[in-house]
Amino acid sequence: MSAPLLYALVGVALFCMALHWVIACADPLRRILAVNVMSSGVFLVLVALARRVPGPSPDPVPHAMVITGIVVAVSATALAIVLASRMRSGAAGR
Amino acid sequence: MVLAMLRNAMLLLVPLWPGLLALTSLALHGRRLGGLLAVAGTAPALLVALNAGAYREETYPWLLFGTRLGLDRADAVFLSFAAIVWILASVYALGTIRRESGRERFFGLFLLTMSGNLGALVAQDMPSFYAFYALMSFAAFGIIVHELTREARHAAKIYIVLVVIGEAALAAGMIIAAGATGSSDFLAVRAGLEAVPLRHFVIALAFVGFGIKAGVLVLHVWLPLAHPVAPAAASAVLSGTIIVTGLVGWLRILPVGEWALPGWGAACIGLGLAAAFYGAIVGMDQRRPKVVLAYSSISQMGIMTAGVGMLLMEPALAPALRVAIAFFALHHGLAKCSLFLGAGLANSVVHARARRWLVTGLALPSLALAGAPFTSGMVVKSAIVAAEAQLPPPWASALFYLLPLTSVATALLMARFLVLVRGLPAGTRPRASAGPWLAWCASLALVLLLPLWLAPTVGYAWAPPTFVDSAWPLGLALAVALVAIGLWRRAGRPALPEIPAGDLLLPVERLMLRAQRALAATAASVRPLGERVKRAGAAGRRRAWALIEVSGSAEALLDRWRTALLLALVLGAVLALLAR
Amino acid sequence: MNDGHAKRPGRLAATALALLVVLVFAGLVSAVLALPPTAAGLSADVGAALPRVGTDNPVTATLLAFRGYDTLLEMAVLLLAAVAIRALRHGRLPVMRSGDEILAALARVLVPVMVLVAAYLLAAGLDGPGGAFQAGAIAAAAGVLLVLAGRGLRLLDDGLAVRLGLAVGLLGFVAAGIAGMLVASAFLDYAPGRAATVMTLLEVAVAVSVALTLFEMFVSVLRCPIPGKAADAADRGRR
Amino acid sequence: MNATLTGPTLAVLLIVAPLVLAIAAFLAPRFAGRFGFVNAALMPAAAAGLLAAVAESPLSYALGDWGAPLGIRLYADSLSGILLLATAVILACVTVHARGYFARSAIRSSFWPLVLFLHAALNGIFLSADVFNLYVALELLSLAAVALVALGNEAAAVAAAFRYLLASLVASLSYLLGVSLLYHGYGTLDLALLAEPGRHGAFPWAALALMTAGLAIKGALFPVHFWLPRAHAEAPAPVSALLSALVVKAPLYVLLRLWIGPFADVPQAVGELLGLLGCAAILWGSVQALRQERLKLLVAYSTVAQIGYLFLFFPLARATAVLDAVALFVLAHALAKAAMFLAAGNILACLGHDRIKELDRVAGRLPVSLAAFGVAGACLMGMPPSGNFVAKWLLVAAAFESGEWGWSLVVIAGSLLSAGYVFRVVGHAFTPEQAREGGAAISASMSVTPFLLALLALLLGLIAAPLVELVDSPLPGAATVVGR
Repeated sequence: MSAPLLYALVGVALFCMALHWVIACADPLRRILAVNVMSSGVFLVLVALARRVPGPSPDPVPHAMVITGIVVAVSATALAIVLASRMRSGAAGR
Repeated sequence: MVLAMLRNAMLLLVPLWPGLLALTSLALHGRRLGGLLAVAGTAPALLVALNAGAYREETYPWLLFGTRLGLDRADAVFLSFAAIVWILASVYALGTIRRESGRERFFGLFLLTMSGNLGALVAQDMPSFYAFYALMSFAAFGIIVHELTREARHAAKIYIVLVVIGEAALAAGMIIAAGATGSSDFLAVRAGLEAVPLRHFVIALAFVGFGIKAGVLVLHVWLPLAHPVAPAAASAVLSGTIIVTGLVGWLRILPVGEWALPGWGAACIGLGLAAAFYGAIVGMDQRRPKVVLAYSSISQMGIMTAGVGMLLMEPALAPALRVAIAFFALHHGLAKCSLFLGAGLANSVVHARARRWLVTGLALPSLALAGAPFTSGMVVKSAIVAAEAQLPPPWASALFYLLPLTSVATALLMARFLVLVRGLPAGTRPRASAGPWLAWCASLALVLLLPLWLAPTVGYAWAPPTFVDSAWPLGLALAVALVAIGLWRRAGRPALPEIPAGDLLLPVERLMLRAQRALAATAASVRPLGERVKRAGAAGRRRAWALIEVSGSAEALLDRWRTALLLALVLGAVLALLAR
Repeated sequence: MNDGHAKRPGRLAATALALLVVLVFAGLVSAVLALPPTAAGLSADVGAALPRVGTDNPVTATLLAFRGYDTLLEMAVLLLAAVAIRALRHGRLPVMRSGDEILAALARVLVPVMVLVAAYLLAAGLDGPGGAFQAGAIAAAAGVLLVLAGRGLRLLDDGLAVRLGLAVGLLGFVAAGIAGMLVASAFLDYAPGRAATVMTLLEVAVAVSVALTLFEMFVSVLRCPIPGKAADAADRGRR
Repeated sequence: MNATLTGPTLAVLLIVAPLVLAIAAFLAPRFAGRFGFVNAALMPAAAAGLLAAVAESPLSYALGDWGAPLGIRLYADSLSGILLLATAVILACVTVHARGYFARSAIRSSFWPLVLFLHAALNGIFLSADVFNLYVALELLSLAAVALVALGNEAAAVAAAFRYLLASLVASLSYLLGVSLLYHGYGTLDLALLAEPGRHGAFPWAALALMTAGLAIKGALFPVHFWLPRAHAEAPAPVSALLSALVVKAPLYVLLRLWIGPFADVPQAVGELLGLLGCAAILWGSVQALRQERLKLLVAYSTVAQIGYLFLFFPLARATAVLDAVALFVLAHALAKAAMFLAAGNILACLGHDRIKELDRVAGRLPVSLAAFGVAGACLMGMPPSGNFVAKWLLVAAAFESGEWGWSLVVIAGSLLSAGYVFRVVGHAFTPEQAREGGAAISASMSVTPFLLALLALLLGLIAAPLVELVDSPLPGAATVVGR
């Protein structure tokens, strides 16, 4: 098995572990973290497989996709944390 | 060119104009104009009906799936009397619907019902017919429930449940017919249905769907509930033209005159005759005049159902019998309109002399319904009798004996009605204004004059033997009545068992309630779902929802994050396995 | 019907979940293994088009030119998140003074270095490894450090300048897009001679937006109490 | 201007104008509402113009002049045109309503930029021809929608928003993993290139499962509709209207595009499965709607049911009329559901609660809103001449054409059930005890907008013929013109 495939499989494993985590955990923060690990898994798959190019430098398009994806994921995470903390303060206020 | 465009627009205005007026009426919050608008609503229909020959067919390709409006000879009859009934009822309503009871809402819905009714009568393709028919059915809910009493709401609820079932059946039937024949045009569907494998299913759906309006036995239960609670003007249009629209629906979609359906024909004749007698017998046991009239409608629609059955059995009868049925509907609609308006006036009659005049006036349409000599009833019944001889053997003779007996039953029923009206307590309502009386007198005049116009149109010759034919049932009825009263007196005037209005419905309702309780009890024994049901049952108020409540706990399970995502995983896995 | 009241998921459910996840994993592994062992992807197309945009970094070229529209939408996501967070956090941010001398000293040393690194990454991004996002992230980190050390509080202002800074990335892309339509042949088409200039400007705009937004997000989250157990019931319950 | 020039200009305008206005609303919060109104005035015209431009032949526009596979294409045919127009019209109505609804609310300054971002995201999705770009646009949409739900500001709204966000993130990541498999398998992200038959040897079944499951969660297909009812019910009414009318349709649109594009040759069984789930959604959603005690939850569950109809597309995908049916259905449901939620919002604003049992108190005070609810409900039932009626008719015709008429029975059963829950609400117009005092006042613009939407939904069927012709003319999957 080639290295890109191996890394991709690691990415898939990350994705699946985090998926299990996100389903099984009840804690909001842990769910947010799990979703983040899931996205890391996807990004790893994207980047690892970009190395299957015959030449020396990898395929740049998945890299660009990952950068875009990271920014999107960061935005979503920030919103999720703000919401989670609102939930807590909302619950405390009642 | 201009004339053609005008004709094209005119036909569309038949339903559109009352629809627009309905919106105007709703917008004219609290003004008196609503009733006048209702009278004006029929104008295009009248104009079209008067010159029916010019409006054979117009097409509107931009509307729905390509709408086709038009009139054949029978439709012209239907449209003209519908317009007349609507005018009479509007004038009557103008003087009787009170402001505090939500007049603008009544007239708005009244006009919408009118729009749907008149539209259905001119629609020649399935989508637009269905559209107008549904508009009529749903808007009629509002005029039935108008008084907002508990009774009115119950009646309207039963009505709307049946309407929804009927609409679903119709939609299913029409869509299947359209899908299978590849056309949404009634003409093409009637012709193409023969080759459709599901044709009996389509016919059954159409029979049930329209049968609810036409008051076919078992589906008739809403009529005796709705008529006594609706305002008289609403009852007049319900019985005068709306239930007839069901009949029109049958004539549109059933392959009458195209190919023979002996089984369905026999069923229709059987059910129709059964309804004719059942309605009369149950009706005679009623205590309220308007309920009696409702049962009379069921009985009369039974005769028309039998007529449709004859058409289904023997297509060759089509041209003559179709028109005869249309005229029967016309005669019945006018007479019933007149009867309901008169019965509504009974409430505002205080003096005994006026009461006598009222009963005398009501005797005229009653006699017409019973088919007495020189009335429209005699003319139309003779036209149907002329057709029955051409039926295959057992049916011809059966009808020969049974049809006159329906006249006997009708005569007895109408006598009961007149007795009840005479016995009503003195009026409580303030005197009605002139409008309602005017409308009623006009309806009487029309009933009186109708035979003069009918006779030449259906080819009836004023021959003495027919007078005898139509007179003897009345005599027989009189004899039966005298004998029955004599027997009753001799037995010491025992109290007769009372059949409640809505006859079949009550045992059904009771049965359903019991079934629900049983189901709830069964469900309650199954934990944990049972907990919810028990609570719902204990609260006692949401029994009808008990079963639906059970689904609530399943939804609560689906609502959990863990369950839902687990299911998402399953979904993904199954998708992958199937796609592989 | 509240998870909080319900028992922990039964063993059956847990086993089912584990089995399903393993099944999904197996499926995904077989899907990845079924991919061709070598694939050029779009690297050849990117290589061929690089001269037209005047940069040697294929990732930057892809981000800003070939798939510039993705980046435009991404800037929109970033700005949207900032707007949403501003709407949802409670009022103005408090002034945070840690008073920690060590942190303050560290900030004094590190912040200039971080700014320098950010600037370098930004400049290098056009030709080699680096780019606006990396630069923005480091600049944001510098800001966070400043705030933790009790300085740089003007960055927390809700002034027009800060809002402009948050929006400048998206604005830059929109402007470049429209200019492309007017001057060149399509939306986001940078005129051949000026491509390098346009992309440099875009890099700067994106870096500013990324830095400010990440900074804003971080301090918003920092200000928020870390969600804990109390929130569980509110999330899972049916109220 | 000729068609080749107007098409791209309008497409770009549809995406860029809401973005620019969103920035403006963010920079100048005091005028935010005005920017919303500018958008409401501009977008319907632009969308109508685009629809006219693409009626003849679809538009394919290479952004940055790169062309597929290197660059990103915008693509619009009449299906996208119709959806863009629907979005613009409904958003315009909601804008008018929202101005009254949020008149005295502190959140109005954040509502406007968020809603403008939402509009841009919707337009971006309806115009995109690139699977990764669709991912970014879907995320923009989700985040905007989540933030808008959270504006409801009560604990319940925030909790619903959080769950909505997490569900939609999990779904997005599933979709994105599918996208990465597609890209690494076929070396392109362009919808049309992915659909080219020679491109794939083995069928991309894993990508199909990942993307379909992700989009099914986002589209709230039964049984993974768990996030929808509360998110849609707890959001402020104008937001609920947008979510139910438009936002849930976007992932379905993407799924549709995949189905007539890259996944066109999937085994029939997959379509059957989705169709069966659609049927289950129709029945389940309707039954749940029947048992709700709060009006907005009832409407939300009705959305769960109505989404089911759209999934009947998949088993019937090979029939000719089914795309028309679905396009019309999306449009009709969007109009009717927006009307229902806005009307429910008026009732809620007037009464301070939306318990169905106590609606008789509102019947006399809000006749127009209740009428709007009734008319919209009649549309959902499939009463003619509504668009739903024509759509259901076409759907059943398609079922017959494919020889699978069993689907039509569910269509009809769904109509019956919807009649049940609509009458639970509308029946209150006919109850006698009507208190005519009390409650907050509802402005004229707030009562008229839902009625207008309901009327549009009702009259949609009247112009169904030209609409259907429009969808028919270019066959979307087949006619994808690839830019340079």
